[in-house]
Amino acid sequence: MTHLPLDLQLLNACAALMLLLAFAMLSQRRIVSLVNLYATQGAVLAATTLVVAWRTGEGHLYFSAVLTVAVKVAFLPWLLHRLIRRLQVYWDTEPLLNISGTMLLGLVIVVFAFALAQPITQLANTAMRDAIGIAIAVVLLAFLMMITRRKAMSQVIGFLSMENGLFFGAMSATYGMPMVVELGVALDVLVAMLVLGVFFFQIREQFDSLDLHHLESLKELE
Amino acid sequence: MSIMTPGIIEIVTQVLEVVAALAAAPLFLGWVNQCRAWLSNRRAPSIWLPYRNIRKLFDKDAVLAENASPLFRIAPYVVFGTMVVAAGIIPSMGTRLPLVIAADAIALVGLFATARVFLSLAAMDVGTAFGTLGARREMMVGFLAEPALLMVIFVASMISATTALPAISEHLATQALGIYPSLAFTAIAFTLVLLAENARIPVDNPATHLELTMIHEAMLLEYSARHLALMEWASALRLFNYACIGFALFVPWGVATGQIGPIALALSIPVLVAKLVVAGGALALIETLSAKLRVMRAPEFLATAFLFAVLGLLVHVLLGA
Amino acid sequence: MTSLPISALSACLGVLGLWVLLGLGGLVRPMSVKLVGRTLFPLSALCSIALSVIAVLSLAVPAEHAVLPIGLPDLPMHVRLDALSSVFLLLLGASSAGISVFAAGYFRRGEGTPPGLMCLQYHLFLVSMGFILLADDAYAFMVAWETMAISSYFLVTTQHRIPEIRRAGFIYLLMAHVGAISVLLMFGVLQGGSWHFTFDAMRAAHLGPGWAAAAFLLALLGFGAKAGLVPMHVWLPEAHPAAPSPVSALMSGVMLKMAVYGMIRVTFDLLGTPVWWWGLVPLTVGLVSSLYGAVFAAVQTDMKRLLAYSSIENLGLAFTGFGLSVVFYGAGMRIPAALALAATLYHCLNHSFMKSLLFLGTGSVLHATGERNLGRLGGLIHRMPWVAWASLLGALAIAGLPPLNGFVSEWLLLQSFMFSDRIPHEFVNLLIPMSTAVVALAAALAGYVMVKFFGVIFLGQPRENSLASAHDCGLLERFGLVWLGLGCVALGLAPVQVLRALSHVTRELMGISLSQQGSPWWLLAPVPTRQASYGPLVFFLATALVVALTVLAVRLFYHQRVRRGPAWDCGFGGRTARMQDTAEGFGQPIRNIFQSFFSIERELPTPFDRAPHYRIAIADRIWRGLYQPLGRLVQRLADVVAVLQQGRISVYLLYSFGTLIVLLALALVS
Amino acid sequence: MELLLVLALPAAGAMVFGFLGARREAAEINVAFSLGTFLAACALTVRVINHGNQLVAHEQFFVDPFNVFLVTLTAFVGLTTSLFSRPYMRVEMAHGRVTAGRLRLYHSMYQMFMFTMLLALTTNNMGLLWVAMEAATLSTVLLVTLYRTPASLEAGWKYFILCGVGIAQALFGTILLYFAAERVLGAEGVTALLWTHLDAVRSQLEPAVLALAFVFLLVGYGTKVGLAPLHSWLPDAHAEGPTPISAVLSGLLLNVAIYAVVRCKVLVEGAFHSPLPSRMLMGFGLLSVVLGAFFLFRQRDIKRLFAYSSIEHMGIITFAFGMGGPVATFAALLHMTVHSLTKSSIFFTVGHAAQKAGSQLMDNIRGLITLSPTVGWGLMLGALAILGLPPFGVFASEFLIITTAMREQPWATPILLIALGVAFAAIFGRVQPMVFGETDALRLPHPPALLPVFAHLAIVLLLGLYVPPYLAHWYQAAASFIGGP
Repeated sequence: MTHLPLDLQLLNACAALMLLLAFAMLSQRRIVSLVNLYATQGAVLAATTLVVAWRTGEGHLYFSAVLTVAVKVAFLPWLLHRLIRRLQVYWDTEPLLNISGTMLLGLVIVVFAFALAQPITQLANTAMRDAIGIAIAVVLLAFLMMITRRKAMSQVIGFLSMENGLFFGAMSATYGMPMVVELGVALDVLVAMLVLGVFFFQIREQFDSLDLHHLESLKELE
Repeated sequence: MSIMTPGIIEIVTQVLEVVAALAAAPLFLGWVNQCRAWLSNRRAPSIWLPYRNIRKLFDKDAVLAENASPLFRIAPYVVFGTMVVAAGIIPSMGTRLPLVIAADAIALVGLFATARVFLSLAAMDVGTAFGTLGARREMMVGFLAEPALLMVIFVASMISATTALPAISEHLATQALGIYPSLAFTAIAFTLVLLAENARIPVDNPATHLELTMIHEAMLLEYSARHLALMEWASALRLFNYACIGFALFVPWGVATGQIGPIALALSIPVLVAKLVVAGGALALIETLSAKLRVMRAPEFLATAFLFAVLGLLVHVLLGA
Repeated sequence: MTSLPISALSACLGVLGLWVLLGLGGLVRPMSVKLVGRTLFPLSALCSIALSVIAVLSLAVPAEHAVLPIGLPDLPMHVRLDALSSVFLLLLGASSAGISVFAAGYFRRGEGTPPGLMCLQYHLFLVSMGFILLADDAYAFMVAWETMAISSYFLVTTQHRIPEIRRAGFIYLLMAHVGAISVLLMFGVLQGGSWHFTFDAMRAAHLGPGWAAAAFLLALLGFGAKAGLVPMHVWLPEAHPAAPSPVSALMSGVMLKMAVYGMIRVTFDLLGTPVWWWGLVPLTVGLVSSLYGAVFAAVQTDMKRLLAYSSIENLGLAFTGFGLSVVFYGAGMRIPAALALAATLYHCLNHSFMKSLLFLGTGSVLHATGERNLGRLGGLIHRMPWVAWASLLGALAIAGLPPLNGFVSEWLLLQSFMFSDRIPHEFVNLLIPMSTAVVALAAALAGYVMVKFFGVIFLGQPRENSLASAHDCGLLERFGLVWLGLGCVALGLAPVQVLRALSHVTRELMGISLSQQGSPWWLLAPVPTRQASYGPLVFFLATALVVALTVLAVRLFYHQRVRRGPAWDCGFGGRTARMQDTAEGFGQPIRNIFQSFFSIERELPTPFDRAPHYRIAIADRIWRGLYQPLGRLVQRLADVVAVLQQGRISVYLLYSFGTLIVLLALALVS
Repeated sequence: MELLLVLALPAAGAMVFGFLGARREAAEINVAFSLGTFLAACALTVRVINHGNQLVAHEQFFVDPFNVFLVTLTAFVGLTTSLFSRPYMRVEMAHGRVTAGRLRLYHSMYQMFMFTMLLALTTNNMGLLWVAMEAATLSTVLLVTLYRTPASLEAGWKYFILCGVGIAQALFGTILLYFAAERVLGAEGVTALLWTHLDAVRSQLEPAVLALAFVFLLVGYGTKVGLAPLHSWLPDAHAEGPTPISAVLSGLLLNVAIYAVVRCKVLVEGAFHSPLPSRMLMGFGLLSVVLGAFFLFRQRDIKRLFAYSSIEHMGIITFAFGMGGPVATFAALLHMTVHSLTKSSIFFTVGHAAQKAGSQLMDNIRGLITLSPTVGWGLMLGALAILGLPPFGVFASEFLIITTAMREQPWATPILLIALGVAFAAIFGRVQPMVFGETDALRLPHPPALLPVFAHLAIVLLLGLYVPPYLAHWYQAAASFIGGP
């Protein structure tokens, strides 16, 4: 095989890591470790950003890397941990679909994602175009995770990791979005988390649990 | 026929016809009754009986129920009037009648309907059990008999491409003698309708007051004196009219067609009388041979008539004859 | 004819505007019966008369166009006044004049909508109908069409506190709306991709045969639903009894005709030359409806329901005539086509007078007795002679008895059937004459129905003691009744003049004017006199003369002594009002003969009953067999759909996920 | 300048209320801010009419006929809603359903919501559009859960998660769009997301990528439009929040979301000429119409009822946009306008009705017309209008849509026919007994504000009978560049 330059090898490694983490989250049922996985994902994302920044020498990417670290590695995990401690939710109950089945499904999804990425990768001139498929896969896997989980908390984490996937996609496809957008998105994510925090407490005080089966009363079906 | 300002001769014919009808109707009724009596080995009443009856009724004082409305008193005149006018339309002697262009066969059916409606309304007016019962049965008979009659006429009209009765009979009379299967069907239908409409056996029995069976009589129960007289006369007229319609449609020969002269008229009268005599006999025969139907069965009887008429139409359209 | 000082079209619009103002006037003092009843309604009656006069004058003049400043950006509302519109405007004006006068005396304060508001709705109803007739583009037409439905709906639900009335209103508006949508689709076809919704554009557009047929059938569906043709008739017997009587009169007498107008307008004007077989559909539907309506009318026990069913019958006859004329026209037989069309129009005119008259009569009875059930009426001819004799006139007319108007249109219809064996299509020319039998049967049944209607309500003995206190209607009501009655007589005795007016329409639509070959003014001879002619005037005079002579003779040669005594009743004593036939009893023969039409449930008394009790309920098979299953089907579908919304967020996410995947796959393969 | 005001006023409002929202006259201040916004919007409109399209702030903001009329509409409905919410929230407080603190939150978030929507409408940057949409969700979530009832919490949660996830897809779509654009517009990035530039080069954009992008964008923004089967959040969110919020959600947010979808559609259709996008839109539209109609049938809660009717109407609009062509597009724009006006006015009356009856269950609402005729007639007329009965404007648009469909997509018309029929039966069958009949409702401490209701209905009526020329001009201008000439 042709020998790739180091940075590309690094990037591919990151991509692989992202995918791995996504699967790990899919299979993980302890919420605390979910949070940790999420933090790791953020770290990998930041690393990717850094490498890309170093490779392309685009200033704003450094900034966005810092931003990522600040928000997704430091702040949000901290917030989540705090919430977990306050709300006493450590475990998610048995997911709607058992782990192995979920895994299998995830595999299928990955294949599909790669198929989707084909037309894009052919066009992409970026260094890590192959990663685009992985980005899509991460997004869809996060989606799958949200579907299968029963605790509000883990659903939220799924939501956040989907965000990660998106950023990874942006990074791999286009070396990130314009600054304005990145800021805006980050802001939204932050606000979203705050709102969620409020939410958790409200739900908690209403149903004294974060189990989603309390939230199934509004429906058409009697 | 083209519109001609009716000349004196036509006017005369017209009046003559009407008067003749007025005069002959009770006589015809009497004749039928006589035949019935003979056929059932009874001593026949005088043929003039209907006249005497009518005169006697005219002499009497009229008695009206307390709650009889004006409608009750008007009805006899209306019924009588319509029957007379009908007699004026039907070509019994001559076909060139001034009144004819004013009312064709469809209007004739309408006339009969008018008479029937007024009769029934009058019967309901006093509000007796019998009256309403009679009215209901009469209308039941009517709403089946009327379309049947209409279809009968319609077939004839289609054959001769006109709805004007005289024109029809002229057409049928003047053209070469041919076999009309459609007319055969309609003739049967017409006979049934005639029996039903004139309250003859098997549908009704003019000579009974048995509430289970009577139709026509039930409606006249509250009438007396001159009103009753008019009603009786009117029903006699109706029988006569129906007979004449039958002649016009099925045995039109002998009627004075074309420009009427006194001679033609003079010739047509004996023919008419002959027809009436035969028809009366036939009617009496039918009545004696057939038994009275239950009222509930009357609709089936009339449905048959209706069916025959429609069959006649079908046959005509199919065979074009 | 003389030409107007201003254009007839603007005059019509002016009248409509006046109506709107009068309606708004009601809002000034909504609760005041005096203002509404004594001022606004009489004025609006004057407007109606003005409208009918304009319509008559504008019959002969060529069509006028105008464009109103309102409407959609590219589609301002077009209006047009031609012969067809004029005839129906005449219908609207003439009959609404009588109805409005009657209404002036009719509306009283009480439960339900305040009179002022009702006045507004009533006039919006009138205006919308007028605008339908003037509309010359699809948008204007549809707006007017639906406004008519809404305003009449509000009038129907005046007594909205009564659940049955709310139900009736609901069914009515639902059917109206579905019908309107199909009319809308019909216009969608007609515009033929030209994106111009003016009728002119539609006249110009060339449709493929398939499209044209589709348009025709859609029109039949939409307008048929309004006309109450079977099986779309279910709303009619519900809505008509629910409404106040003047409104029932207006709906039955005028609104139903709008459907006929729409049908004629679309078929002969917009679609150009119809294909002959199209006509078979309305012909069949019309025949079925006429028979169906007549049979059901004969067994009703509610007087307004009876009239409603009789409306179904009459509209059925109208559509029969229409279908016949389509067949003839498509087959290239112009004169018969014109004749059939004239018969249709004539029948519409007649029915608007007769049926309005009868509905108003029932209104007065309702006011006087508070009873709609035939089983509790009777003998009213003594208490309320005006209403009774007016109703008698209407009843005789609608029963199709000469020399009144009902007979004329039937006569014309039968005359046009005379041609039906010359249609150049095997089997069709064999079948259509058959349908004459149905027409005849329906007509005869109408007689039965009317005898029942009049006899049970007005004749005999009162079936309830309360009826003794019944009072005759007021002055204004009498005006209304007499106006409509005179209309019936006039239409009956002067058919030649009416037909001359109608032949403007036939000339406009078919290029054929019904010739009166040299026949005098008193003789109706649309086809060669040799073939058929009818001179009601002579006819009437002859009958009158004979009757007069008879009376005279009786007076001359005999006495006229009259004694009043108890009814003889064949010698049975102790007769009570209960011994008369009830409405059920009178309908009994029809029930037996046409048993298969109804779904009947009876409660017969057993010989051992202490209090013997007989009840019979007659229901419409179509309602049971078509609409109820339909409702259940929708309900079931709704239940099925509801499964989607089952509250679990994971499932919802799954939907999004699935959608995403599917669409992505789609995008991938394409 | 006006644009700045349009955006600044609500933003400032949000800030202000953040501090002194608890004051007694907060409602009046709210009205004042909305009024200011509305006036600014009118000024902006005038400018656009006079000077044509506006590109300001380094092309970051862009105003053309399409969004200027939405801006005005949004500002207007925002104003009327604030008028309505004044007495409404007072009554809610009197009934003790909200506290002063919550009221502060309410007013602040109300203005915030206005700001986000106006931002989404006016921004030229697809990325900012996304940000604004997400922000709109966030600002309304707290409003939906204002009452803190279990139901409202559940509704809020679903709203948050479903829309959040949906919007995330939209972000991915935006990224792909950016990716496609970058290759044409060069990597300097800044301009590559500006809609005007994208529009300029849309024919050169890579079809394959745009197809994927469009799918992601459609699913993303479509979730907010409430297209079936992505609609699940909509009825809950509409039913459980305070009624003014239901009004703006249904009347404005959905419009904004559709606006976003349409902007994307324009780009994609320009890029490649396969009928895929329009087919997708039509499919979504029809599905929403049908499902919405059948959902209507089982409703007990009055606000859910009209929420589903919103789904149905969004379906109609989407279907019309999908058909394309000047007529259908024109109709769709008109329908957006009249629907938002009518639906919000309906929610106004519904709010008062529910307060009178003390329940949102339709079985408990009876005979409005007898107790307070204005509310009753408002509801009745509103319902008739939304059901597409003339002479109201909804009919005008449905007229054009259906007639167009009959020629362009005849296969779809039976579906539309059935759906409209069912919807009519469902809604009207419910509304009639609420308006008519006997009643046992109670009087309210504060007189209801019915001016907004009848103002809206009057405009809708006007649009049904007469579309003012300049308005028509906008519509046609917008239609011509969306649906192609």
